[in-house]
Amino acid sequence: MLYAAMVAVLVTMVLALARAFMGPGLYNRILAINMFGTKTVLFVAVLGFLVGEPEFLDIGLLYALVNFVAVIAVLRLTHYDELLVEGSGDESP
Amino acid sequence: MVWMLRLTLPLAGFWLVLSGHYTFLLLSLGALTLVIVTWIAWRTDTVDRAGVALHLSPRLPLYLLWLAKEVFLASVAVSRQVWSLRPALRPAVDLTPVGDMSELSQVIYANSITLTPGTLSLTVDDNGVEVHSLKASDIGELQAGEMHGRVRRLEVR
Amino acid sequence: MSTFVLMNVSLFAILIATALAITRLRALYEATMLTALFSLVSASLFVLLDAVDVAFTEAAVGVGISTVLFLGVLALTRSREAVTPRHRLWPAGFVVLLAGGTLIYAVQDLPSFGAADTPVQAHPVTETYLEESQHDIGIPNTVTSVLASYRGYDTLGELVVIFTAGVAVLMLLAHAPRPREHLVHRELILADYRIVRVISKILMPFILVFAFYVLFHGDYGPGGGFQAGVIFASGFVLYALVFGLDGARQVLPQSVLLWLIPLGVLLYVGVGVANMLLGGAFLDYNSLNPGDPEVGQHAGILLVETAIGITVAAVMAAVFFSFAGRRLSR
Amino acid sequence: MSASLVAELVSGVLLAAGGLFVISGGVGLLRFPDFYTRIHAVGITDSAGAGLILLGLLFHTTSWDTAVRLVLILLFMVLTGPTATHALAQAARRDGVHVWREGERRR
Repeated sequence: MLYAAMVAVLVTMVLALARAFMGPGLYNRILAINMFGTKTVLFVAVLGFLVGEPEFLDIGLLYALVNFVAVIAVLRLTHYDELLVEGSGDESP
Repeated sequence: MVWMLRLTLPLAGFWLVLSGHYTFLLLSLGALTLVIVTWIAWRTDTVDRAGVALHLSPRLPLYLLWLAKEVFLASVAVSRQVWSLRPALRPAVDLTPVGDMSELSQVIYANSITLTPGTLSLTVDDNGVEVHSLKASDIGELQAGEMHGRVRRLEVR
Repeated sequence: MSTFVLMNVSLFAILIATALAITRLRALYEATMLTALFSLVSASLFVLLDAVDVAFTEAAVGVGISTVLFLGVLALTRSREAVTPRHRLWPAGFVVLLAGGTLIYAVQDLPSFGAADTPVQAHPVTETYLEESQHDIGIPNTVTSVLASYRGYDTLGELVVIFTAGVAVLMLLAHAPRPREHLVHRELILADYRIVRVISKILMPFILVFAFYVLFHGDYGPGGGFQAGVIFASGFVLYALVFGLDGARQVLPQSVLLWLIPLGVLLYVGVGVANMLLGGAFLDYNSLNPGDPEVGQHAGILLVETAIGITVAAVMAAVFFSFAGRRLSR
Repeated sequence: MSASLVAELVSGVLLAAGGLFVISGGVGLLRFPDFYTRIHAVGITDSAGAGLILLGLLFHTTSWDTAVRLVLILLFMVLTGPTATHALAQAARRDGVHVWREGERRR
């Protein structure tokens, strides 16, 4: 069953990737990539059991924490575009 | 003092279960870690005055079990939508009241809503939680207040 | 075909698809998000190849810090790639084809995947590290013994590289002009987002404790100073993102950060000098405790890893502050 | 039946169910018509799928260290997962990302 779970996770990674490529727009992409991140946690966890080295779970734990920081960073830092366009004249086409 | 215990005890537990090496050296390094992190957290508290503390209610595990059940049922429902040939999606957006909950309870409530597939919290303020759902009856269920009541009961100590 | 080959192949396919998508996208925020995804995939690959420490670093650096720094840079410039006129694509295309062709030609010389008779596997030094490190140094994670003890010089060099890079960035960007007031009004103030604020506040101390755990348990599992420094910095960056740069600066003043940057390097060199004063060679930790070299090694590695952690964390945080400080004022 | 066999069985069932939810969410992410409805699909993988798989692994192990890490990962995911999606949804809402209603064209 570990293999089945692994296959499920890999397939879902590909599906998330498809959504990340298609978009449309920033939010759909962030959503897909966020989901890809949680799938990576599962991938690493299941892989640790397949290989028989559960120390891998430290990496999973790290992902679970760091992925959150990345998503928050995107939300916080992606709101400058329009500012440049409206606010100053230094944006040349 | 109470504040410090509330913060440090979970952190100490976190370190102890992670570490797994209970030698004198690593335990003292752990103590050092706790001192540094508690100090930083104390400094952040004086800066942002968010006043957030982990109130670990003894009822929390029971609530999580109930939530797990809800999540499972909701997941089955949404999965059926995913696999049905013509998904019957009737998204709705509406407000569900929070009443006079503490801030932490509001957060637990809103996150529980998001965690349950089929409902998603959009905005949270003192008026209530704006919920997006796949079908209007889900919001009706929230407005009926079972989850709200259970979160409320987490506050009572 | 075995399952592992299949998993390798599918992950590589995902990796290549991601890389191609990154080159195709003109919207740079989206491209940056995909580089984060690229890091996730390559870290999974490293896990699959049993390079746990590398995977750990890739996860911490690629997702935690470099995405944040990229976004910080984009916030300073504009976020759409300029369209290159077609006639200028030809020379670039030629160079790319030439370089790519050379690489593909060179690939023929690489050992095949998983081959056991490669120089890396066959060289006696590998055997030495794997077999004798238990006796020489006495810690379970050989990667840490190689990194911090056998090849302590290299690691010192790497630390100095980070130090230099950090100083260079700070010299360029530290004196930030204040953001113009009218530009700030549409900014996303996450401190107004009740849930994000509460959860980040709860999470931040745990990230910091996890960073220290990674630092002090590098002897036993994946981890060490570099990873710990990055994780610590990303925990701090989370705070700055949510509660604003000024808040983060009040918690950990810029001047303290600037002192911490050289402190780590000095501590590292200091350990080496102490070794020399005690009669050993530079970075020969055995001299710390001649009676029981294992204890000396252990102490030396711990000190050196701590030194790395201090400098890396301070550099990452300071670099983020100086990038973000040009725009993020609250 | 021995206890370990029961644990194996439980673990297998949980893993299979988790895998099913994970895939359902992935398919939903592609099939659902707009950003907000897709979040619900992601919700299935992130809460039910991840939870069941991690629980399945929990029944698969006998080591205390491993079990602790699995529980911690689960806890952190419960804490961060909904927070991240909520923040996304709120930011999208603020940016005026349109809420799809029944009968509209998918976007």
